[in-house]
Amino acid sequence: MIGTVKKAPGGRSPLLKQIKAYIKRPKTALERFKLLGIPYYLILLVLVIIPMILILFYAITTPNKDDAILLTLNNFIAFFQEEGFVGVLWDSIRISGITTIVTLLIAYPLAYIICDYKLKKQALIILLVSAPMWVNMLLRTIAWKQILSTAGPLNAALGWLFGMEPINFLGTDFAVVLGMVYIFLPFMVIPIYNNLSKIDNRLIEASLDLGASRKYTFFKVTLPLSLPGVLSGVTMVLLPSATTLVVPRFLGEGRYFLIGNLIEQKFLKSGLWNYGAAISIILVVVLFIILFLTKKVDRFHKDEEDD
Amino acid sequence: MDGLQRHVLIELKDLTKSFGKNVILKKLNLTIYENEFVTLLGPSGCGKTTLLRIIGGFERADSGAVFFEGKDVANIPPHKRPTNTVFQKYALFPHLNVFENVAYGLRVKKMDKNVIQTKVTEMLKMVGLEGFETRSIQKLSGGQQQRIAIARALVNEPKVLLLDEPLGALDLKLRQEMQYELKRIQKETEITFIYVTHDQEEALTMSDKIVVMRDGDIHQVGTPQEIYNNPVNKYVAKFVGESNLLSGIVKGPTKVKFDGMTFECEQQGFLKDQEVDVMIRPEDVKIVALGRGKIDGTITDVIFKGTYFEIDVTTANRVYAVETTQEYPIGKEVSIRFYPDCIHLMEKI
Amino acid sequence: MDGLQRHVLIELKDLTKSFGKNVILKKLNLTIYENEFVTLLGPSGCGKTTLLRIIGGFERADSGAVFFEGKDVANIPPHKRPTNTVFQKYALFPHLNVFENVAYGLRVKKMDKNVIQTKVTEMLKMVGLEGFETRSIQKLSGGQQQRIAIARALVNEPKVLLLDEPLGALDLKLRQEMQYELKRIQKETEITFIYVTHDQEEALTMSDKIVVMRDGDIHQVGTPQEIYNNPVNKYVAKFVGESNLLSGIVKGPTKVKFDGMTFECEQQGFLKDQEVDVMIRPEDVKIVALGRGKIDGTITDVIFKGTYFEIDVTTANRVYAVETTQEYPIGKEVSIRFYPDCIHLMEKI
Amino acid sequence: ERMMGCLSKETLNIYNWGEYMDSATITSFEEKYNVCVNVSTFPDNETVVTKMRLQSFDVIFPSEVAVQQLVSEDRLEELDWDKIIITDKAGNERHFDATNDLIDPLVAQLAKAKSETGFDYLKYAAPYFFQNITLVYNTKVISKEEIEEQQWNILRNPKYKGAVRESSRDAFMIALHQLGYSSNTTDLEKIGEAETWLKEQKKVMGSQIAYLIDEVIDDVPAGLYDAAMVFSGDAFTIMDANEDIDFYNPSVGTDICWDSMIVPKNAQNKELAYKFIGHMLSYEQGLLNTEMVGYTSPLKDVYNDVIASLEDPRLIGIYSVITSETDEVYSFDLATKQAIESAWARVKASS
Amino acid sequence: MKIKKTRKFNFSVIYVILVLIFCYAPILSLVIFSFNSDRSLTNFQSFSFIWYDKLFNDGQVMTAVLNTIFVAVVATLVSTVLGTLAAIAISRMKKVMRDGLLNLNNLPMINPEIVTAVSLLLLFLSLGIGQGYLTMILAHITFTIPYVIVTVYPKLREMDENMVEASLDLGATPLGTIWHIIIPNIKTVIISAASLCFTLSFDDFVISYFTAGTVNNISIYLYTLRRLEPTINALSTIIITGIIIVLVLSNTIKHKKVNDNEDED
Ligand SMILES: Nc1ncnc2c1ncn2[C@@H]1O[C@H](COP(=O)(O)OP(=O)(O)OP(=O)(O)O)[C@@H](O)[C@H]1O
Ligand SMILES: Nc1ncnc2c1ncn2[C@@H]1O[C@H](COP(=O)(O)OP(=O)(O)OP(=O)(O)O)[C@@H](O)[C@H]1O
Ligand SMILES: [Mg+2]
Ligand SMILES: [Mg+2]
Repeated sequence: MIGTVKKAPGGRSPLLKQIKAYIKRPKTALERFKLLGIPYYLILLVLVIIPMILILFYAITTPNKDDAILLTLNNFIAFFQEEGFVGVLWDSIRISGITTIVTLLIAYPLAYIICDYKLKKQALIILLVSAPMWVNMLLRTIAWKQILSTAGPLNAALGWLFGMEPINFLGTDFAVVLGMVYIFLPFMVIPIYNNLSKIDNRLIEASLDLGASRKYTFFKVTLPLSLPGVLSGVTMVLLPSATTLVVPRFLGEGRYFLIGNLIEQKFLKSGLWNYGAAISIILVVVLFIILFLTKKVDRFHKDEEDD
Repeated sequence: MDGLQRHVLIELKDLTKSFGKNVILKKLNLTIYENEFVTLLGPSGCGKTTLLRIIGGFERADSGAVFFEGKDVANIPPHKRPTNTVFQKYALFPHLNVFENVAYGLRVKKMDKNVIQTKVTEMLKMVGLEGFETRSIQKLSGGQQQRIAIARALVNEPKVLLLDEPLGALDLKLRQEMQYELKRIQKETEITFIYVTHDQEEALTMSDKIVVMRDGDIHQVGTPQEIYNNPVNKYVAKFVGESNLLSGIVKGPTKVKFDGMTFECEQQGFLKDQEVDVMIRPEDVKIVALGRGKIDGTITDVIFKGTYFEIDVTTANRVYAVETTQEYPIGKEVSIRFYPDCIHLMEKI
Repeated sequence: MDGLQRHVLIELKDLTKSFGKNVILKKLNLTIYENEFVTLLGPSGCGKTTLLRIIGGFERADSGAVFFEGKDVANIPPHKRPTNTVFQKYALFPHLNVFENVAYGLRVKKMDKNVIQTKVTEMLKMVGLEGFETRSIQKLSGGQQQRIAIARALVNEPKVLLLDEPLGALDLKLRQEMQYELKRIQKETEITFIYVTHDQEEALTMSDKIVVMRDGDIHQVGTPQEIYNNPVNKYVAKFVGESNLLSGIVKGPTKVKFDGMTFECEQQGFLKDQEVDVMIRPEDVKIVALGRGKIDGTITDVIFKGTYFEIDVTTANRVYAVETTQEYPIGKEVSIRFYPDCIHLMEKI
Repeated sequence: ERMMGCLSKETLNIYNWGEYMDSATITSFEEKYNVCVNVSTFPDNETVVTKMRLQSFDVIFPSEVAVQQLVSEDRLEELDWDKIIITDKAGNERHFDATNDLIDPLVAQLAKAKSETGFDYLKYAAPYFFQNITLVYNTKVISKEEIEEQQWNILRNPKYKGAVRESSRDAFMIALHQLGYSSNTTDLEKIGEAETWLKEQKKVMGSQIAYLIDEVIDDVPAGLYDAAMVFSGDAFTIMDANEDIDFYNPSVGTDICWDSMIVPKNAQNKELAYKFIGHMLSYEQGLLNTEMVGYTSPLKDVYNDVIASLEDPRLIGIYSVITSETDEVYSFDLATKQAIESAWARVKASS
Repeated sequence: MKIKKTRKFNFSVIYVILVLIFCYAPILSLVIFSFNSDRSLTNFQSFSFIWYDKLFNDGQVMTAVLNTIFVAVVATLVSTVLGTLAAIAISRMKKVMRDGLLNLNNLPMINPEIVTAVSLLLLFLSLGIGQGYLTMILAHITFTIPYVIVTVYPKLREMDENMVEASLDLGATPLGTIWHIIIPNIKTVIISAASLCFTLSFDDFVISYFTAGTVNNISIYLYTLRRLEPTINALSTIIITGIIIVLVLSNTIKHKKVNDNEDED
């Protein structure tokens, strides 16, 4: 790879010449517009790509006694050998999977319903749904802790309504999932709503016209067409919920040890940066695989991208 | 006349529809027979789409009724009506391929797989798109998409096919091709077509019956020739083709006065001294040598139109549009004349 | 000829342009004079827009050059060229009102406020939209939007106005009105118009000069009449109006053989026994009583087109399309004939 | 405008636990020296160690745990006690005298640590708060006898809802003590036994156990937990808030700890740092801080005055930080620390 | 998706209301406790403004609030401007480049926060940049700018491409075109991108924590508090009230505008 870029001895590289010619050539307006992205490309390069390379570098190395650096895959192997760690990964995926599904089940009908409303009302509801994001996430989580605790209003309401003994919701999957659903709901509602509101109403009418019932139309037309929105919603919920630290800590009574905690533990508590980096890489790879598989489901979206 | 023998398919009775304060359809009545190619012709916003949507069941009339073979269908939802629609911008399902788009209606009916296969293949053949089965909809040209939209509707063997400006988005050449194609399909399938357009050439070319609409009213219903040759009023005359329109006064059973002169005409049924609209089609105006015609004028514009020249003759009272196959130089002084049967008198509106 | 006296405004020399592997323009040469109404006519995808965009400076040619009054403009960006463009879908600025849309180009030039006021008002008057100054763009009809787009371009007093299918989105009636309007504006302002369309009627109606394109090639350049009456080949003939196209063999200086018969014709310049394409316009085919013409046939289709009937006459060898003002019943046996000057011979392509 | 004002003045960067000093002490320091104090906060010692690599602070308030590690990494300045001037109870400005000004239990622990490990804290760190780890329990639910009998095992009794500190060292400390080992053991086998003990605990307790950090301070008085291991300083706040709660120092042993003020080698403003340490070791500031935080002051005068002002014997007991022979002070060993961290990760990951 | 539905009215309204209750239950709770006279977030003692008082008078809290706002404002400004420009650039690219960049753009959004945080930390460490406002702002730009692009870019794609060309054609320079044509047309998405940036930056803990140096922000302050105290509830109450006021105002103003326009016709 590197060899091909190197200058041939003697003559100047034709590639370099081409690049120079390209730079010198007067720009059309379109090309000028492309230059606007330069600061962003720099940000991408310096603040995204290079740091990721650093992480990768840490993941595949191990510091030696005499300050030398050794290439190794041990960090990765260790993760899979360590008792329970694969389970942690699985647990994170399980929790974030459930969260994503529940969020989707709440968000989709909401987005679907508000699409029927007048435009102004639609905007208002979307704003209302996203406004809580302005309140610190930690605070919102703590507020849930207060609501869910044995002395909280939820138990009070349950007791008053059904005469139930107070239940300690904290530390249960229910509480953790509820907290995550709450935090990530806007990230699911907005893309789905954006997508649904763009679906051409005539397609729905065409389906009805061809004899399909409303239900059939929903499953065969509306739903498949809204998959891109669902997909970006899923992306925006699945990934952060797999790694969030706040919700499990405050609503999970500390019993939830998820992959984010593990990474944090390795980096910060143990100071094992190489190991932490390796786990990060594993996590990113697993998430990408899941994302890729989810995308597979959406064939139509892929077709569109192919154009 | 022959309507008596033919089977009445759809009847609209006093249909009225408003959106908010705007009355879109005004007590509209119309009878449509089996196996007819009916065109709703009218300018943008006159209510054509609204009428079609009421027939298709997508809108509900405020008052009045729609009868399908004698039965009021007010409470029948779109998916249970014997109609299918071809939407203006096709409204094909982008997530399904060509075959699945066409098969959609059949799948809804849970037809046997083999039957579906046969029917869809047949239909694709009919619209000339065999072999496109697995293509993605997005990869078809406008004309091809249009054909798929028609195939998708027709494969359900509706009693009535509703077409809302189906050719509006196509370019001229393709539009002309598709006009013939649609006419052929209608003849082959013997399905009633209700076709919406604002293009009078299209209407003339394709229809058995033209319904000229304006502002939610029907002005005239008739065959293309009736509409073109005997428009009931200035509005219809203007909408269906180029014409010279002027005001005249009836001076006798076959006499009309305009431009300060009295002309012989054929038409009758007007009172003496009644004010009427007079229509003379440009192709009916004859240019003759100066002094040989009734009105004198000067050639002020000549446009080559391929088959003919479109010529403006400016006379003392007005500019006459003339269509002729002969070219005249601009500035030439000429006379014009019309035959009595080319002067159409119409009620003022 | 008179091009020698006229001032050359734009010259295209060996223009070539590809997108990826697709060659869109193939060594194209064209000269455009001052104060001309030039139409680029060709089917969808033939490269008309691409050519216009190269002239406007939005695309860069791969090779070849564009000269404005003798100067190569390769490196002049669009905002410094003496051209202005009217885009197909108007591309009006939705956040600005009518006045500000039209004033945009002048504001960019930092003109004096009063001058802008005067110029814009004048221009709005010209396109018939006085009093619309403060209207929001979204509240205009298609035709009005189109006028604003034209006004916005013209107010900058460009040397050349480029129009890319400016009437494509309008309905027929409006399109016809705007055609006259545009022609009038061009005459008034004496600006060179380069007009793109795929509608041959539009091209014939408006142009001083038509450039017929196909697949990135120019097939013919000429006045509407030259193009219509003397197409250089089958392709041009077919594209510019309906026609009967057939293959023939030249049998002498004024003789051509087709359908098994030899016909007199006017055209010359072909070798004996050379294979040629023969074009006969439908309006040049005359229907006569059976036995009175050269070829016998049966009437198989009659379509009323308003000014004329379009009739299919099926003969032993082919179906002839005929346009005539007289109606014939379907099934009638007739003969057809053509005058020698109606038989056009063209090089095979 | 605060941020603006600080641009022009000399600035002291403090890195402290959240809510660990009375803001009046900062204000008075700022006024006294016409400087600006910028306070950043951290949630645990490990973060301090990490963050110090990247960032220079002038005064940091880590626990004894981190002090040893930082010294081993040669990142701490040796304190120049001559530069530390305090204002005593009488209002006199003078040098700090460790043996007389510090409370006795602390002096004893410092001496013990020095003799056992050879590590002299005072060389690097000025004590800030003093405490031990203790058990608080709800006397309405758990009897004193039961807790005396079960010791730390009360946190392994599924009958009671218990809370363990979410900290590897603290968790292993109780396991090791309960198993009869030193909490500073370097024997990996013993650590392994402790790991099993903790895993067992997690398994047996199920949803009855919680791993918490500072939430206990609110959650225990609210009755969410029957027993919890906490710092004595936090126990003070807890017991102050709910009179049903008492504390117990398990006789099998617990950890003694203190937080200190240190000056890192990469500090930018060492002179001011010394002034600040002196300020914080002064009587008045010590009193303000202990009153605000509730932790035990290592300053003898402050300590005595606080105890004198308390009435509730429970609170007096917890404030005085009663230590016993079995109690230990953390001693740093990198390998052991990492072994414990890894083991703790496995405990948390186990199910 | 219109087609009249009459039956579903009740169900759908109830559903929307339930979701909104879900969204606002914790908000309501924290608003209530911002007026608690006690520090507790579970036991309401009596009504008081002490936490509002503390919010504005406690130097540390106020510094954290100001730091948070400062960083959020700067990061939002930079991200929005650079992100919008980049989105414009990307929208003009060929498919291959475009897709590549957009995928790369997703990286910080997909990456777990902790990984982003650590990777930035490693970067600053290896570059030897001292931590402080600069690093924190850079970090905030890193994780907010992708959201600007994903918000703004689709709108740009929707925009009539010819509009840009029309502006150039009328003599405007490329920059003039961006300012006079593109920006006004994508104003709404730019605003929503900016507000998204602001909330993300405002809310961030993990990345801030790793890159903040001596700069404390609200999240760090909150996280390192041993016990939560209602000062932050007070702050949140103020924010939420602000949002509601803006919502109400913008709705009434829009109302007025619409009416004005209708009068005009
Ligand atoms: N859902 C609706 N709400 C309010 N007004 C409507 C609605 N649908 C149509 N209209 C109005 O009703 C009138 C008739 O509309 P319609 O679509 O039937 O016209 P059309 O004849 O089909 O016109 P076009 O040729 O432009 O399609 C128009 O003025 C239109 O603005
Ligand atoms: N930016 C581009 N990238 C790749 N191919 C392009 C691009 N622009 C145009 N083409 C291709 O170049 C060919 C000519 O396009 P052009 O737009 O010039 O045609 P046109 O004659 O204007 O057609 P129409 O009448 O449909 O507008 C088409 O096949 C088109 O797909
Ligand atoms: Mg319509
Ligand atoms: Mg084009």
